[in-house]
Amino acid sequence: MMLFTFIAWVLAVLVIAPAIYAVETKDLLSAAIAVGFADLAAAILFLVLQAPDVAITQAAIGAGITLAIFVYAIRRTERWEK
Amino acid sequence: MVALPPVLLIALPLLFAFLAPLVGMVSRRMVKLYTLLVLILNALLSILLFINVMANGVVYEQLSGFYPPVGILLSVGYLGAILAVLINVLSPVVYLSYFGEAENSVKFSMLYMLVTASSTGIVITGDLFNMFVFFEITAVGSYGLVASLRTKEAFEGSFKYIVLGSIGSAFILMGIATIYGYLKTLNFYDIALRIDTMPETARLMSFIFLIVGIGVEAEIFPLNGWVPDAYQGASNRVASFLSVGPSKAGIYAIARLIFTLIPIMSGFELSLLLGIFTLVVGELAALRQRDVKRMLAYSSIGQMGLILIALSLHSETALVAAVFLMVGHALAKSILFIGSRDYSGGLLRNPLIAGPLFLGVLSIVGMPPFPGFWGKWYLMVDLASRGAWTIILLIVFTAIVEGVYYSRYLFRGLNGEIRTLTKSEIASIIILASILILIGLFPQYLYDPAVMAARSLLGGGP
Amino acid sequence: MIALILYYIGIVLCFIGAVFFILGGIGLIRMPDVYNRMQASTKTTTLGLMSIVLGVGLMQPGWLLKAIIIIVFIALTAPVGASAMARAAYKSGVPLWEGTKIDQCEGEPCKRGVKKE
Amino acid sequence: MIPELLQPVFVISAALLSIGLYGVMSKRNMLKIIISLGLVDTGVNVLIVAMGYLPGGTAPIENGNYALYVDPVPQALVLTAIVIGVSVMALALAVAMGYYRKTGTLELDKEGVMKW
Amino acid sequence: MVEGGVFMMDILFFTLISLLAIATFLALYRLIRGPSAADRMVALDAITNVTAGLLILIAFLSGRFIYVDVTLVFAILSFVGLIVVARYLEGGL
Amino acid sequence: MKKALAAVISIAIFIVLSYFFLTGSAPIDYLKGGNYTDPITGEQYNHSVPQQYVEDTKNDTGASNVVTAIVVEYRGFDTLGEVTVLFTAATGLALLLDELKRRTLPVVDPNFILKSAVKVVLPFIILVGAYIFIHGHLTPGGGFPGGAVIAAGFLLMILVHTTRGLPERKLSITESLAGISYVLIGLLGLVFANEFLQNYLPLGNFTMLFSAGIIPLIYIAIGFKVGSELGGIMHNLKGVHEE
Repeated sequence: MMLFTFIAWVLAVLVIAPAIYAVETKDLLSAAIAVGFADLAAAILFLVLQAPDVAITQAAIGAGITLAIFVYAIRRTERWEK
Repeated sequence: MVALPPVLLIALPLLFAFLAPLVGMVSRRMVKLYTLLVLILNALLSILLFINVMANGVVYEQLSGFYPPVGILLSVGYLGAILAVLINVLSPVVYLSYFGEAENSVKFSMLYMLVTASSTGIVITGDLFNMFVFFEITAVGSYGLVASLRTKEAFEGSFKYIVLGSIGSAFILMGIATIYGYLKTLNFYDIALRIDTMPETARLMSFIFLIVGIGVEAEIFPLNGWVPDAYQGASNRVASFLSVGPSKAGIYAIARLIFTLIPIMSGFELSLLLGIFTLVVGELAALRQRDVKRMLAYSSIGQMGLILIALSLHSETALVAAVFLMVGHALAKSILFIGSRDYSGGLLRNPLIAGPLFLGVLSIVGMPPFPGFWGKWYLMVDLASRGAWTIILLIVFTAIVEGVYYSRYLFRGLNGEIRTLTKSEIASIIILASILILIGLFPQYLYDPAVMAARSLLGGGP
Repeated sequence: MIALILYYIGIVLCFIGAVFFILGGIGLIRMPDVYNRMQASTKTTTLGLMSIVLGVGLMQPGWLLKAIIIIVFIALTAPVGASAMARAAYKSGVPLWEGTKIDQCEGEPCKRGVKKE
Repeated sequence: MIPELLQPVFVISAALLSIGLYGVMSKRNMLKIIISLGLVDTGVNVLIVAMGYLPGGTAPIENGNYALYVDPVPQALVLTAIVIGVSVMALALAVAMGYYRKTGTLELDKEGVMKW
Repeated sequence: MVEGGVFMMDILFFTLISLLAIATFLALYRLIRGPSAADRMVALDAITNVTAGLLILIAFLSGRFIYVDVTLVFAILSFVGLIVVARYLEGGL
Repeated sequence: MKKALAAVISIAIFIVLSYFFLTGSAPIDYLKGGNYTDPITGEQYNHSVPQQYVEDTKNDTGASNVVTAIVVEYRGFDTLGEVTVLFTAATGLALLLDELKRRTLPVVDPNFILKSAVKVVLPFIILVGAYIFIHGHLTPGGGFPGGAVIAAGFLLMILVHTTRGLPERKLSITESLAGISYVLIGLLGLVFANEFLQNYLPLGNFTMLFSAGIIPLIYIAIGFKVGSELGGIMHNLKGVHEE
């Protein structure tokens, strides 16, 4: 379907741009936020691919829990990459 | 005799591992004994399974009530049975060396049980994705075990292991995705039957993906950067356990991959090349090491290369050699790792420690009459019969290198103050050494199953 | 007939939501500091999301119940999230825009000495 | 010929894989490496789900029309893969925290992880 | 959806999704440029709201009621993520 | 220098992978190709495995969600392994963070808005989590996302109560009991039926809540297990405050 292809191209930008940013930034908190967002966008991509089970799992575990444990780890270590 | 279902080998340890925190709440000191009992039970189960397989051929078990490619199939072949016994018998023996130590916590014992169970799972499963899952349990448990000493080196080694292990698992998943995309199945036999219908490129790509991914666990050349650091950082007993369980399971997975899953000619050539690289790199690096554990780790890499060479020769004798090398390596390396805790010397005054260590070194270097010798001997025979003199020269050369650094290791230990090993550690290495001697003196009890395993693998079976 | 009317209302609501999203996005770009951006974006996007969910609920009347649950949940959480975020930004020492006239929290011991970003 | 929808999906997958591998290879900060590993995981998951896509298909949940279901197996596999990825990530973070406690830094020694 | 030629509804939804896409891109700019982590968090909040809208539109376009569950989980988890980061920034973690 | 090398390598990887994916991709029409063979009996079937799943799920397992049927029934052993991976990771994490547990980081209390909002939202979140894993065989989701949502509820709890952690002992007991019941459900399959994890309960009415045999039971066990494990991970990562 045309429409879903369009959405998928939009999602391509929404996944890849935060991913590049997350790898390049020096601020680990921002990196965690960006990667959390990339994972959420991937969840939408899974829904576009008609996989709601995967989408729901990715949104809950892949994005939500990951961001939380990352922030905890940053809190217990340090926030800035040298 | 009742033929027990092989799934019990995995399900029971999992059940008992889930139960362990509750036992730990009742009494923390009981957990060690409990773990030992569970591991011994598992060893007995594995021996029963071995007897069953040797008597009746390959044991299949389908799970969840659905026939194979639809449900998951467990298939215990001859090689699988041999390795299951190896892992499950050696695991309690290595665990024995933890007795009398205060550090051993409930969680450590749980990880130990889980890694034993999942290594067993790798060698008895007949499903590609199931194997991946067991790989992950093994890997995650090993990460925890490696870091359990909580020193800087332990964390560093564990982190490198995690990084390479995750990349490896990503590669395995890509291989699975490629294979599934073409064949729509995950069962080993089904894949093997229809692998020819895949295009050449896709077959090669999936082979490369899978061998790179499994190679992390099996300590094969491209992705074995974690091995020295992890072995150096881990406690000695953990290092010995790693060379008993996970690495053997990994090499079994490679055997399954190149023999039954994707048996293509270029696959054998590629793995031969990887094996030679692994052997040379490992042995030469071991020569340069000063740290005992690092040296043993690199030597371990070299041995893995040797086993991989034996596997990729695709002949009966070479496969028998591979089995002997695996058994010899598992036994000897665990003796050496346990025995060289605080390696400061004093071997002359401690015959109980010096004896097993000496036997272990002899087996690794390939002196008769130990499993290591039989392995190298059969390998040489096979290579000579096909006139591959360069590889023979290479193996002899690396054996000499091994001799050099192991004799340096032994000489360094001759004098010095009294060694301090606990009684349980000494008991453990003595048991291991006696198994080594038994196999060395009566090789035919291993030779017959090994021949059966070799024939089965060459025929495309498990 | 009613279904058709609801359908069109739904589409209109969806468009309203989309326009609010755009407004929020523009506010996010144009506003000078965190607090203004927060002001501009959280409210508009929350409203936009609500109206899109409601619009879809109207287009498919069977979905209305779950849509309302989602709307209630958003109505509960979005303001809390925004408030927590504003406090967090203030406490972590994000500077106010130089054009700010009133800082009601000034003088209170709520700033934590955090590394400047 | 692959379906039109899968082109962006494969691009995303390949891009995530290469970005993640780049991060693992070039960074020395442990948390950054863990983030990169997470990206690699996501890329692989996207790839696997794409393997089961059927053009014009719908989710394999009671719909009456079996011919339109997308392949359910890759979805089941990816569920497992996601959970495994998070488990490994949590353990890796614990290791990084322990390392930080011992050394006071998150940067790995000298050459980073790829040193042989 | 009608097969073959472009349907009126298709154009409508195309426009709708384009609008949403523009909004996400605007917020994405802030996510990447935003000078402080709080800015990024604001942007993340905005984007999750927009993408939740996108999700429910996808559910509508696929015509499956059950996809709506995803939106609910999405909303819950993005709220929790927001609170975690906010608590981190104010030093309460 | 190293960065440039890494960049070149990763761009090369990108090109190779996208070329491989975009040209050498798999046949998509899975319903047509891929006849399979039963390895034990050697019997040939002229349809593919996914087709078998799609068509027979209703009769075999009684679940409306085929993915759930695969995850819990057909490939249930994988899921046991998956649960074990999470358990292993949680155990390893607790082992590694043992001495990091006590901490003395300064903490700011949350304000009353957050506190009271969490009181309102928390039951709702727990309810949604329970809904997701109980309805795993009917709607998307299941034990893992449901458990994760419940863990998110736990997370909110420990975010608001700064000094208190979670009841670690209770979580640990829940986790153990859930894991044990999962394996026991499987072993009972070995007893009552023939095989491990085989269904031995009536399938019930299709698309009803109480149907699909052991699937809801297993998903409930998984939900509890995942929830308590992830909660335990959060608890351990947070650490306990020394008073």
